[in-house]
Amino acid sequence: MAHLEDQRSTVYHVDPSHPETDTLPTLRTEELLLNMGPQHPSTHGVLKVILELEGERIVKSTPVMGFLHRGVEKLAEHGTYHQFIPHTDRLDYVCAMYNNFAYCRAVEKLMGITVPDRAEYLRTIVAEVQRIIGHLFWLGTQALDIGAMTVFFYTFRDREILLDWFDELCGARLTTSWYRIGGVERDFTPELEQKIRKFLDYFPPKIDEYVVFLERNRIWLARTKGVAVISAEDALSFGLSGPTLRGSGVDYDLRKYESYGAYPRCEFSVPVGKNGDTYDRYWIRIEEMRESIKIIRQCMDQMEPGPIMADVPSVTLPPKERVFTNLESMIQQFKLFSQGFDAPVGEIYCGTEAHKGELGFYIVSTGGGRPYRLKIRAPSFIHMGAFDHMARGYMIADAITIFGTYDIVMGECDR
Amino acid sequence: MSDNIDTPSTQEQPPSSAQEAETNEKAPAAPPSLIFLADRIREKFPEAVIAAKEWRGDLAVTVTREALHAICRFLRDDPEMDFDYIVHVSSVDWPDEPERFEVVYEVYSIRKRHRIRIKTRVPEHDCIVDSMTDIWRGAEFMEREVFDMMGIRFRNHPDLRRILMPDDYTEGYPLRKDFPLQGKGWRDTFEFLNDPAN
Amino acid sequence: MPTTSSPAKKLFDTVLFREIWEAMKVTFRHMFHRPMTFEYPREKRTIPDTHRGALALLRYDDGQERCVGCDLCEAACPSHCIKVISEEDKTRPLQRYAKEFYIDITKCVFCGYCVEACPVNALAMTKLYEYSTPDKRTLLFDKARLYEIGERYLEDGKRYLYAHNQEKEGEESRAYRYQFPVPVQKTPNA
Amino acid sequence: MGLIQIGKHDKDGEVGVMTLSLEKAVNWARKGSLWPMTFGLACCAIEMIAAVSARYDIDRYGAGVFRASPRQSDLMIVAGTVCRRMAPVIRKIYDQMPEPKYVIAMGSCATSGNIYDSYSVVQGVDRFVPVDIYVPGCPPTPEALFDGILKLQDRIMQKRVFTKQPEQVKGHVG
Repeated sequence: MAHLEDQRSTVYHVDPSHPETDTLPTLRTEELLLNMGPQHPSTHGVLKVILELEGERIVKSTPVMGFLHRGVEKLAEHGTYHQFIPHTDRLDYVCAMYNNFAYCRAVEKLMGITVPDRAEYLRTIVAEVQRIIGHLFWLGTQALDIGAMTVFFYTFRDREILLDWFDELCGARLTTSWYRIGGVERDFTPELEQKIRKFLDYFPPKIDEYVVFLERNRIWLARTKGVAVISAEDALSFGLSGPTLRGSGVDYDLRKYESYGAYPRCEFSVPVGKNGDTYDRYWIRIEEMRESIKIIRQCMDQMEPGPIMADVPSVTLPPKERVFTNLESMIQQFKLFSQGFDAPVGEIYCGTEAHKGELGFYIVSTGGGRPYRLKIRAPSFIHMGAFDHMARGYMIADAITIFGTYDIVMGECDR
Repeated sequence: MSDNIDTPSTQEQPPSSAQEAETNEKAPAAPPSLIFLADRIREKFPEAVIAAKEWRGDLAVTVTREALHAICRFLRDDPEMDFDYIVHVSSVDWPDEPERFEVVYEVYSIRKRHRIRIKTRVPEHDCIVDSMTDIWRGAEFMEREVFDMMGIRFRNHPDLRRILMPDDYTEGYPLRKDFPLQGKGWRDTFEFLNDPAN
Repeated sequence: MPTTSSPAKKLFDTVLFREIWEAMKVTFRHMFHRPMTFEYPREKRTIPDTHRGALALLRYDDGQERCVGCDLCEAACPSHCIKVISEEDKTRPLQRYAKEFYIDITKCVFCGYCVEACPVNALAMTKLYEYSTPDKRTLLFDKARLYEIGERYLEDGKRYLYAHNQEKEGEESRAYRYQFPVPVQKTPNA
Repeated sequence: MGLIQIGKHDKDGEVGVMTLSLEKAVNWARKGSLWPMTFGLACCAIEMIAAVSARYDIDRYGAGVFRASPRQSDLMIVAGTVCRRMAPVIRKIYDQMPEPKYVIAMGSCATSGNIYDSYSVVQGVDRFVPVDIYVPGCPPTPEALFDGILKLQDRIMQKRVFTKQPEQVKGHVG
């Protein structure tokens, strides 16, 4: 018995005055350690959480991360700025376009490039489409985890329409690499524009459909209302962002706070919750989808033809026909692809409101074509810091709701 | 049951004037200078501030390691600074300089809407900084990551363990500059090309 | 969703599980929709021209290899999965060609940077995606294999180039053929 | 599809008519009830989920019952980057699966480590589990995954159940 106790050193008795050699098993209460993950269908990837349970109640939880740590920050140091864009696709693989956007914005801030108007509109439209995809994915998987399976099929049906649209736009469904430093790779074709306009009319009734399934469903309400509550002060102190923070009543949204892209030219509102629980976050995400539709519609109306790439010859690629005809352009092409562009010495931080929260890139440059240090401020990682705080006192079944409430993606969390 | 749903209110932001923004919203001169924040820190801690630099609209203040904790507390508690939101904690390795590591805290004020970057330098033989966990609780995980990736320790940190790498990882700290840039030679790309048999 | 008020109605709704009936209504409406599943091996999704599938090497219409072995794709590739060994062409002085060309498709990320980088549009991506295999070695594409894919999926490759603004369709495409700088050439026919 | 010829096992050895047809029946049953394990690692997992959803419907191949427990599943789709920290876990899960078991390495990461030439990524899942089918792509579209599943089913049909297995074409290990 004694050596067993030694081995289970983390298991301790709730009543310390109780002698260990007590023979009455009924009086002996001990906390149960439960390993959840890394292979668990509802942890959204490879996350492990060590839960200390008292009965069914979570006393303490320790997230163990790093099962998908790929060393992206280190890899950034040996590629050019341009070559890092495919890496950003794979950070938050549900929402690749927004990562590209955040990264390209950061590099543009470093280089001091202004993006042409049309490119800004294109970027904003695609980013909002990606936000819808991200929220649809969240809604489907969260509902599936909690036990409502139908919503999953419906959200994935609508998500497929948008993924096909991405496939037509840039050639890949998930890992898009469509954004470029200084603009975008490819313009919309008229068919694509038509498709997205059709989607704008098609989609709002579908949101109402999902809402019918969930909003009054008493299982959904019982499992989301009052679960994973966090106060506004705590949320700020933990550095939460995105819908997780806005659910607590703080209207921190970088699209409004540090307006970028075409957002200042669009009218939209930022939904803000009151209670800071999972239900409020669900509501915020539903409302954000509706707002995204509004933003896309405005952008489509305001957009005018124009260049899609900034004309900064030292940074942006020359058009292909110039490469064939003009020797200077060809030399430029060779230089950009083999060495990259020359960044100024300095350091910047640039945050972008992705659908999970503030996705930021902190780039230190010492000149040359490669970043000296690139730090990714990943919302999922920072949200996991609050997991212990938010999970304490809830039932073990609520742990899944709490994972889901952050919309956690491990690729971004572990990087 | 269904009536208990109190739908949270949509907080309507003041609509940004679209026409006004149309003309000149990307001009770099638009954000006001933040240098007054640095001046205020310098006023309060005259010896502690080593440098203050504003570049591309970001204010970075380098402070001494000893005063870091006091300055951060001041940043959060002072009503004029009011930095209540931690953005990220990062670190940079400068192997050629005497004080090798740089720890970077980036904080933001939700109410005042300004951002500041506090940096401090630590030498390699004594790389330990005060933890900010008691000021911003989110610093706990971020500092753990810095410890994991760069090997900088934090005083008074509640749970300083490796976070992304395994606990028993002994091959060093990956983001240091002396760590190999590319893998460890496990990758076999086109190894047959160097094969003399071909 | 309008939320109604009176407690009687509330009780009524709760007892009759009204929310379930409402949800059922939506579900049953879907019974009359056309199924959206497509039976993969029999019917195939129309892959758009932009789709980034397997890589291929192209030839000009007269059968000459486009690739000049400049190594730019190798430099542009983020995952370093391309290897080009170039050599001077014996038949045409001052012109180089790729003696060996390898793409390790198992390491490829299908980002399309190599196509974008190529100064002669020798590389293109096709719509080929059905090449999963039990033998990993077949996924190392060598020059012969790449040209074989290029011949078989020539139309896809060209369409990819048009869709990504790398080449223009029709007459204009003549400008896209790389012309070796003639005045530099020290051959007697200059 | 037509580019690669899958090596067919020669039909040598003394096999009776009865065993042959029984073998066929067993293989047919195995092929039609591949139960994959819910096991997503990274990006490819999202496409795997998409393959489950209404548009693609993996269930048409009998591979739709995703089991959360390795004890009930016979197909492991390794979908995503395998890191050094995760590799022992995968091996453990593989060991827990009952025979006969199959592994599909989905995507570039599982096949060879992909773009991640870094200190923490295992350069291919075939370094510690035998792989039956490699599906290229980053990530492969659901159709490409189906192609892999169909090829796996072909392979299962060629397996010998009662007689000694001939030297079979194994994946490139190492």
